[in-house]
This record gives sequence, C-alpha cells and structure tokens, in this order.
Amino acid sequence: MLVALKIKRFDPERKPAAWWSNYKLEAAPGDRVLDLLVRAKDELDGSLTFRRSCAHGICGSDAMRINGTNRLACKTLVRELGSRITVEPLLGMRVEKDLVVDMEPFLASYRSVKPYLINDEPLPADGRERRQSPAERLRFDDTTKCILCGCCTAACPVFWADGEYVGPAAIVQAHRFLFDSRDRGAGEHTAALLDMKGVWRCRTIFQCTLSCPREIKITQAIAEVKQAIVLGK
Amino acid sequence: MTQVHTFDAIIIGAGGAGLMAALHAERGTNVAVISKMYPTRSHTGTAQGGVAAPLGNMEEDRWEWYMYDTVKGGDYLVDQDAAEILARESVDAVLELEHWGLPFDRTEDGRIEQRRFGGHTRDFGKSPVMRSCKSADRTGHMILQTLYQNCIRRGIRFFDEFFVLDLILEDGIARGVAAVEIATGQTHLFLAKAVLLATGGFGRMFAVTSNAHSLSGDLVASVFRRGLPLEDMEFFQFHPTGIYKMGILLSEAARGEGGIMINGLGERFMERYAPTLLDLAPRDIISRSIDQEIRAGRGVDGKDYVYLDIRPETINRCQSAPGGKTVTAAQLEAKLPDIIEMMRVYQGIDPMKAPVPIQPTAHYAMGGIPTDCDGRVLGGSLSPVPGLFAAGECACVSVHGANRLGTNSLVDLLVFGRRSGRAMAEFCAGASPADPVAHAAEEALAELARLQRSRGPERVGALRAAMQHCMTDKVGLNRTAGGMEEALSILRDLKERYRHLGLADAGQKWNTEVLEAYELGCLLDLAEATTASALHRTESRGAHFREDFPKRDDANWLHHTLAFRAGSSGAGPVSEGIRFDRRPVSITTFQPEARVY
Amino acid sequence: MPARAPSPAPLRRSWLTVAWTLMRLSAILLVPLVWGHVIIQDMLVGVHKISLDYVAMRWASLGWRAYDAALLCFAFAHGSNGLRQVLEDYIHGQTARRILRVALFLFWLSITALGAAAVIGGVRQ
Amino acid sequence: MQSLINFTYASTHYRPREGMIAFLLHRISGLATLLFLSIHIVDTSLVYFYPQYYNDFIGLYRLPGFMLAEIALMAGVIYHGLNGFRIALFDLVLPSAWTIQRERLSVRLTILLAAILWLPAGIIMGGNFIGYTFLGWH
Ligand SMILES: Cc1cc2nc3c(=O)[nH]c(=O)nc-3n(C[C@H](O)[C@H](O)[C@H](O)COP(=O)(O)OP(=O)(O)OC[C@H]3O[C@@H](n4cnc5c(N)ncnc54)[C@H](O)[C@@H]3O)c2cc1C
Ligand code: HEM
Ligand code: SF4
Ligand code: F3S
Ligand code: FES
Repeated sequence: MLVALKIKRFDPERKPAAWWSNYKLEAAPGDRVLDLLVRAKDELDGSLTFRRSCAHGICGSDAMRINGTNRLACKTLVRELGSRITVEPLLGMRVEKDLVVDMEPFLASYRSVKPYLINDEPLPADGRERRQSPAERLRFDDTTKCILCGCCTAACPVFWADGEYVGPAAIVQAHRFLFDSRDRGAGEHTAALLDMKGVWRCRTIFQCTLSCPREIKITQAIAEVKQAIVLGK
Repeated sequence: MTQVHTFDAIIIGAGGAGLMAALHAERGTNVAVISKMYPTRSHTGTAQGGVAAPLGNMEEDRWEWYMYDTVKGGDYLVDQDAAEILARESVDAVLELEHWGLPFDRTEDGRIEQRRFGGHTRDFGKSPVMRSCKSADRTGHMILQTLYQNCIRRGIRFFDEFFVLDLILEDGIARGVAAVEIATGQTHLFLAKAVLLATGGFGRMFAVTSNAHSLSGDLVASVFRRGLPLEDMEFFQFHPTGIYKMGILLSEAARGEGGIMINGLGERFMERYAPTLLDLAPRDIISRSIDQEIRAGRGVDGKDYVYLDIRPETINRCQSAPGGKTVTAAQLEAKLPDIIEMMRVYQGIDPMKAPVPIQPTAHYAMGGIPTDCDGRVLGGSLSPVPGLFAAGECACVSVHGANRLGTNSLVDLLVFGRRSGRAMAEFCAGASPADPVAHAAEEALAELARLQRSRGPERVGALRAAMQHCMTDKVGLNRTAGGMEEALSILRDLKERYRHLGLADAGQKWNTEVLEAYELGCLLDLAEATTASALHRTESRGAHFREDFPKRDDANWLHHTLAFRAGSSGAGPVSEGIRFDRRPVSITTFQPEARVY
Repeated sequence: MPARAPSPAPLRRSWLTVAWTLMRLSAILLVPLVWGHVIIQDMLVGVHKISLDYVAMRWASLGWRAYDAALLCFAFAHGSNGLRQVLEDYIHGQTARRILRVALFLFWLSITALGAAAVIGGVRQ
Repeated sequence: MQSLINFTYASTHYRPREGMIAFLLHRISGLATLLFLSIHIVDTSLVYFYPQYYNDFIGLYRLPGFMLAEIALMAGVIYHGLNGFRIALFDLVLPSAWTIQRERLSVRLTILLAAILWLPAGIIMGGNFIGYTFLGWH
C-alpha cells in the first residue's frame, strides 16, 4: 500500500522555524513506522534525524508523536494507522533536530528520586541473596518494566504546562524502590516528590498510562506513592 | 576546536560490560563512561532468557558441571582457564547484582529462582539443570537498569550520546579516544591511562539480525585498523527463531514449553535432522536445518521461512510439552507473555490460533578483540597492549569458543566486566598520568570531515543493504569457498564505492547521517574480516559450517584464528587483504570429544 | 527472614500533602452539601422565590445556618485551593508563586469573612 | 503566559482521550463554580451588610442570561461532584482502580450519569426559565 508519511522537521542550522516533509512510500501493513523512517532517511532524505536502536520496543529510543499520540516508532505498525501517518516530536521537551528532543531534563527528574536500592544494612552473613518472597517481589513488578522512553511524561498536560514537574516516569521509578521490600530509603526516594515539582502536581489525567508502551499502570503507581506518603507507608 | 578531557580510565560503551567495569574500577580511580546512546538504551537491555550461575537454589549444581557445559557448547574451542573463571565467579557476580537491587524472580523461600536453559546440564551432560537466574523474560533489562542505577548512586561520570570514532594508540600504548558529541558535532579527545572497550556486538553486518541498529562494531574496527588482531571472527551465532524479515528474537523458551517447527509441507522437519532432541537441539544445528529446508524449497509457500507453532492443540497432538503433559492456551500465555505479545504486535498473528513465520537471525559474535582473563587486549605477539582493555560481546576471552550457550553472554559481561574494571584500576594506580598526545586521532577526524563533505553518487543505505544481503546469503549459515570468495569481492567493491558516498546532511548538530556512514565503514571492515576468517578455516565447528568441509578437524584447526589487516593503519575501510595467525586453545580439564547431545 | 530495621530516612509529608488530602476529604463531604444546596435552592425553590424574607426564614433555623456555614467553609476553601492549583500550573517561579499564594489567601480570607459575617449575623432588618 | 501557550498548543496537538476530557471538564466546571460561588457569597453577605439592596441584587439572577448560565452551571456542579467523587474514591481507597479499562468505563459512566442527573434539573430550571421569561409567570 502507498503511505503518505508526513514528518515535522526542525533544524536550527537550516531554518529558524519548523517545517513539514511529505514522503510517499510503498509499505507493507506489517512494517514498523521506524522502518519507514529508516527508509525515508536511506532513500529520500539523509538529513532526516531521529533516535533508534533496538527496533523492537525495548530500548526506549524512538518515542515520538505518531498520529497525535506518543508511541515507540518501532512498536507501531502501519496497519494500525492506515495510509496517512503523521510523525512529530514529543511535546513539552526542547526539540534539538527533527524528531530528536532534549532528554536531559527528563533524566534529571529521573535521577532526583534516587532511583537505586538504598539499604546500608549488613548483607546476609553467608554472602547470599537478601530474601524476598514471591509476593513481595510481585508488589513492585509492574514498575520495574520502565524503559525510560519518555512517552508518559511527554503526554502529561501538567508537564506541558510546567516542565519542572518531575513527571510520571520519575514517580514510576520512585514506586519501583518504595515498594521493594529490600529498600530502606523511602524518605530519600520521596524527598524530591514533596514540593511543587513533585507527585502532588499529578491531577490523575491518565494520558501517561494510555501512552506507556510497556503498559505500566502508571496512574495507579502514582496513586500508591501518594498514598504511601500520606499514610507514612 | 577539539575539546580535551583527561581521566585515569575511560570506558567506551555503557552496556552490561561497560557499567560493570565502571562500578568495579571506580574506587580510587577517576573514571568516565562514554556511550553513543543513553546507557539504558544499550543492547544488554534486550536480553531475555537469563544469566547462568550454579547457585544451586533449585537443585544441586556445581561450577565444574557448568564449566563442562560451556566448553562442550563451544565445540571445544573454549579457553578452559577462562571458562573455569566464568563458572566459578558467576555465583559472586549474580549475588552482587542482587545486593545492588536487581529484582530477580523468587522461590517460595525467598531465594533467586532459576530455570532450565539449552545446553545446561547436571553431572557432565546427564540431564538438564536449573541454572539460569532470571527476572521473567526481562533479565537483560533488569541487569542494565540495576547497573546504571548504581552508577548514578556512585556519581560516575557519563558522556552520553558521544560517538567514539577511534582509539588513540601511540607507540603501541593506548592513550585515549577521539569522539564527537552528537548533539553539537563538537570533537573531543579523551586522554586516559587506561581505555576499556565495551561496545557490544556487530550483528548489523547481516540483513536479518536480532541486533540493534546501533551495533556496528565501531571500536572493534578501530582496533583492527590500528593493526591489532581480531580473534575467531568466523564464529557468528545464528539464532533459529527470529521473527520473519524483522529478525526480532523469539526466545528458546517457546520451544522449551513445547513449541515445534514445521516446514511448508507441514512436516516437523527436525525429525530428519535431530531425531532425539528434535526442536530442542542446539542453536547451530537447528538454524542449519531450517536453512536446508528453505534451500530445498520446503519453506512455507516456497519462500524463505518456516513456521514456529505454539498452538496448544499442536503441542498436545505432538506431545511435545515438558514431561509429555497437555497444555492450555491460558498456561502458555502465562509462561510466555512477552514473546506472545511480540508475535501479536509484529506479525499480527495470534500464536494461539495460527503458526508464526520464523527464520534464523544473526545474533551473537563469539569472536572479537582478543583479551586475557583480566580484559587486557592482546596484541600481535599475544602480549598485552599497555592501557588497552576490552570486555563484553566485543571481546573474545574466549569463553564461547565456536558456539555460545544461552545465558552465557550475560555471565561473560558480569564476570569479565568486573575483572577488567579491577585490572584497569590496578593498572592506573601504577601508571603515570596521561600526557597530551601529539597528532591524536587526526586520521579519524579527517575521515569524518571527508565523509561530511562527500557529495558522490553512492548512498549509505544502499551500500549497507548490499553488504547485509551479501553477508546473509554468502557468509551465513552455510558457507562455501566459492560463495565466500564472491562475498569478498563484493565487499571490496563496496569499499571502493564507499569512497564515493554522497551525504545530504551538511550540518554539525545531530548529523546522524555522517555517523551512519562512519558505522558502515566499520561494518565493511568487520564483514571482510569475518568473511576472510571463515574462508580461512577449512573445517566445520559450532556455528561455522562449511558445506565443502562439513567435519570438525581437531588435528588442523583446534586453535583460534587471529586476523590482521595487512598494510597500514587508517581510519576508513580499505581493501588491503588480511593475514592470519593462530592462538592456541587452553585445554586444562576436558579433552575434545565428539559433540553429541 | 531477618527483622526489618527502621527506615533511616523516614517518609516525610509536606503542606502539599495536606492540601491534596483535604481536597479529597472535602470533596466527599461536598457532594451532599453542594448538591443538597443547589437542589433545594435552584430546583425546588428557584431564584424567583428567593428574597430577603426567604433568607430570613431559612436562617431562623440554626440547622440551616450550620449547613450554610459548613458549605461556606468547605466549598470555598476547596475552590480557592483548586484555583491555586490551576494557577500554579501556569505561573512558575518562586516569587510569582509566593505572591499568588498571598493574594489567594487574602481573597479567600475576605470572601470567607463576608460570608461568615452574614451567616453569623443573619439578616438585618 | 508562555506556559499557558505551551499548554494550549500541546493540548490541541495531542489526541485527547477519556482522562484528558474528564480533566478539562473538571477544571472548567470547578473554576466556573468557584466564580459563581464567590459572587454568591458576596451577594448573600448583603443580607447582613446592606439588606436593603439584597432583593435588587437577587434580581440579577432572574435575568434570562443568568438563568441560562445557571442551567449550565448545574451541569458543571453535577459533573464536578461526580467526577471529583470518583477521583477521591480511587485516590483514597481504591488506587488499584486506576487501570485503563476502569478509567475508560468510569469516565464514560460519570459523564453519562451527570447527563442523566442533569436532565430533571434542566427540565425544571428550563421550565422556570421559559415560564418566567416568555410566559409571564410571577
Ligand atoms: C534479543 C537478544 C536477546 C539476548 N538474550 C540473551 C540472554 O538471555 N542471555 C544472555 O546471556 N545473552 C543474551 N543476549 C546477548 C547479550 O545480550 C549481549 O551479548 C550483551 O548484552 C552485550 O553486552 P555489552 O555490554 O557487550 O554491549 P551492549 O549492551 O551492546 O552495549 C554496547 C555499548 O557500547 C556503546 N557503543 C557502541 N559503539 C560506540 C561508539 N562508537 N561510541 C560510543 N559508544 C559506543 C553503546 O552505546 C552501548 O552503550 C541476547 C542478545 C539479543 C540481541
Ligand atoms: C460537589 C462536590 C465537589 C466534589 C466532589 C469536588 C471534588 C474535587 C476534587 C477531588 C478535586 C481535585 C481534583 C484534582 O486534584 O485532580 C477538585 C478540584 C477542584 N474543585 Fe471541586 N469538588 C466539589 C465541589 C467544588 C466546588 C463547589 C467548587 C467551587 C467552589 C470546586 C472547585 C474546584 C476547583 C477550582 C478545583 C481545581 C480543579 C483543577 O485542579 O483542575 N469544587 N474538586
Ligand atoms: S513509564 Fe512507560 S512511558 Fe513512561 S518512561 Fe517508563 S516505559 Fe516509557
Ligand atoms: S498524565 Fe499527568 S497528571 Fe498524572 S496521571 Fe499521568 S501524570
Ligand atoms: S528502537 Fe528501541 S524502543 Fe524503538
């Protein structure tokens, strides 16, 4: 089938304002949007710029807005979209070039929740693993799946209005550690969530959950974090 | 103006190997990690199955058994001193990850849960053993995340989205690397006492591969171009069950749960090739069988794929589920959630209702930069290159020999990443501070500038596609002298055409086109090294199968291949031919035997 | 399994935590209060029957006064804090927000004072 | 202001789904109610401060435009209350209800229920509006 691919372009070295590129490509229904982008770059315009790596939805490089919603280009097939495909960069993040946005603030928010296991107690004397029951492990399973793609944060209207908001991805990471039975750093993970950048800014708008390519129950995780803070866990 | 940075140690690559090394080198060493992608985008994150360690949490297990499996799995081309280290230290490495927070699956009593995996046995091959530690089918993701999290905790310095072009070697001593900051196009020199290469695989030289777009072996090519040898490049693993055309991996677990493969005639063709183990035969054997079916015109609709069938009714009819049990769709969905999702997303097929088209997919480079057991890179005379280290898939220790076992790559990253990190720190402690280097990396920077200005008729995409198809067709599963000679001449022709590339992007910022061109140059060199090494080895062993020499030949070939680029160094691909040397295999415990399963 | 040691850095709360919680607790209370009010005034009574006398009659009962006092406290505080949330989505910066909060507080205080005076003082005739 | 522009641009360039619609309606209805409530408190306070003006002021509410606005406000109060109750319930007691299926269902139900509840109010108030404005009721 013939696909009309419309891509929002931006290159400060060439023009101060964004413009649109329109390409017509012969595509199979099973092609990924990423395949089309790669072909457009290979065959039509070498200057088309986007991030990509794994090509099967696990590295989180190619988050972008496809037909109006945030998706991974490599996990979105032509057959889901039909013959008109519009690709734009994520919202709320500074566009560096074409589909590439500045992820640094996003990652700074991620780092602000101290996304690592905090437990300075002595390790088990036999040097073996810290014990954790299957139920305790299951408690935070969902939020371990995050690949830091940014789809969720860039879909959140609160984040659009205020880029200081840490965003759902960072809260998902806080959840990952807050509910790990081995973790002792609840206060440290949540310290960055208490002020105006933090978790209370979430208005449960739910766009994050709908855009997560890993199908993480983000709003639910955020609600659990809020509840943990309110109840002192 | 090129910016200059000085560190004690620099690590190129933020995958499992690089991050593990960073965490172990860090104490007392001023270290920086440079990566062309954000660390969490590294390909380690895609690993599914698990990481082996004889923890014995489920049943008795011993490191000796594990070592034996690794040696036999590698068709006896494994260095047994290294395999012993791998088997012994895997336990510590896995427990260390647990202590750092890795969310392993758990047993009822709270220990790390383990499962069976292809080729891992108890008591030297008697029966399967549960050795693979895992976190559902997201083990690699968890490893990568956990390591990066701990790097954040320790405040390790990262240079993300810096593309390293070339190694700086002066008088045979590693002095640093040259890199481009992708966002700005600014060039940087990183000078250091010690340099660790951990840049992962280079499967993108093939048309159908499970490897990421970014796996182009840039630094492996750089080492090669600097006149250093590459080891065992002919051994490239093809995983039997890749999604048709896309190459996306469908883990062995699908067959472990009873899935079978059928050809275009509806036959369960593995009955022909491996009557006992059938669909659970080793990867190299199955991949080759699929290829033979396709060549015989028995692919589905005469095309180049066969079916993987995990429909419950098929499994039950063939009684192929473990223990001859019957299974239901719900059970399969619970056991293989991610794989089933991938089939649904990428093929639009419900695997509970229809079989799924599959095709072998280029998966893992057993060969690479030769190192000793502490990650020290070995030069031409097999003596270490001062200051140069390598670990992970880009290195060849060699613990995988001619064929890697499932789960063993992750162990390799952890164990040898750790050891090389420590060795680097030790080296730095004894070395004098990095001095400024004269004329550093001029060649690489000039090559990049040349590419950026090139306005010839050739397209990066077209050349890349030609190389990939040439490699898959002629240097894939079945190799012949004729085919490989043809491949060499195609590759040399492509290298010639590479001199006449034309690029559209003249900008400095985020110019991925010029970087892709540079990557292509690297892949062309590695493709040639792979092809020439494969042509050189006139036997069949593990993943390397030659129709014209179908038998293993221990008398002549029980040694590693070392390939050198003949002639001068340089930063672009050139056609100057390749010369060979050999490295003996370390055999300490297990004498080579016929490899039967 | 080893006993759990106390967390080294205990979970803390902030005034935003309190605001968030009160928003929700007041919400549950407001459903009967607000709905009751509008059902009676707008549907059963209707604006055309409301006059000074009507108010005087209604506030003759202490129960209705209490009801309206509760409505005033909860609904207006809830709404004012809601307005703060909305505005703070678009107004950033430490100082701007501080000014905004003071202004909103004064707004809340003065209107509430007016309302309180009326509910307590009743209809002056 | 830049942030409001950003927000407006983004909101109009991203495909809205249930949650976004629920949120926007909630925000608008909340602000509208607050506006009304502020005026309403002020006018009620007249009974204490300037009782003589109260009846005149209340007259404003009987203007046709005001009556129509009040019918709309009624919809807002009903919706805001229902949706607010839903949010409070999920947040405080049922975080596990924040799933895609339940969000979609509960938002739709909320809007539907708000419409159903508003219907009688609309009829009564609409009747009053027509009666007092056009039919000369007193
Ligand atoms: C689909 C799939 C499933 C797998 N499953 C398993 C499994 O279950 N068990 C198992 O043991 N193994 C598995 N493997 C193999 C294993 O995952 C890889 O071999 C391993 O992760 C490689 O890790 P690494 O650290 O060497 O490199 P990678 O993780 O690939 O990282 C490479 C790093 O180098 C950087 N880099 C590369 N080039 C440059 C450059 N020029 N400049 C700067 N930085 C650069 C990249 O940015 C990246 O950070 C699987 C592989 C695949 C593809
Ligand atoms: C009828 C009962 C009511 C309920 C159940 C209710 C519930 C809620 C809830 C739960 C919120 C918080 C939303 C969030 O933080 O995401 C909220 C916000 C708000 N409420 Fe109410 N409320 C009610 C009545 C009112 C009234 C009477 C007013 C006006 C005075 C009002 C004005 C607001 C405002 C302005 C917001 C902020 C909206 C936003 O942040 O977008 N509410 N309401
Ligand atoms: S929570 Fe989901 S959408 Fe958000 S960053 Fe993680 S994977 Fe991406
Ligand atoms: S979209 Fe935003 S407001 Fe909350 S539920 Fe998601 S973070
Ligand atoms: S390329 Fe890795 S997620 Fe799309």
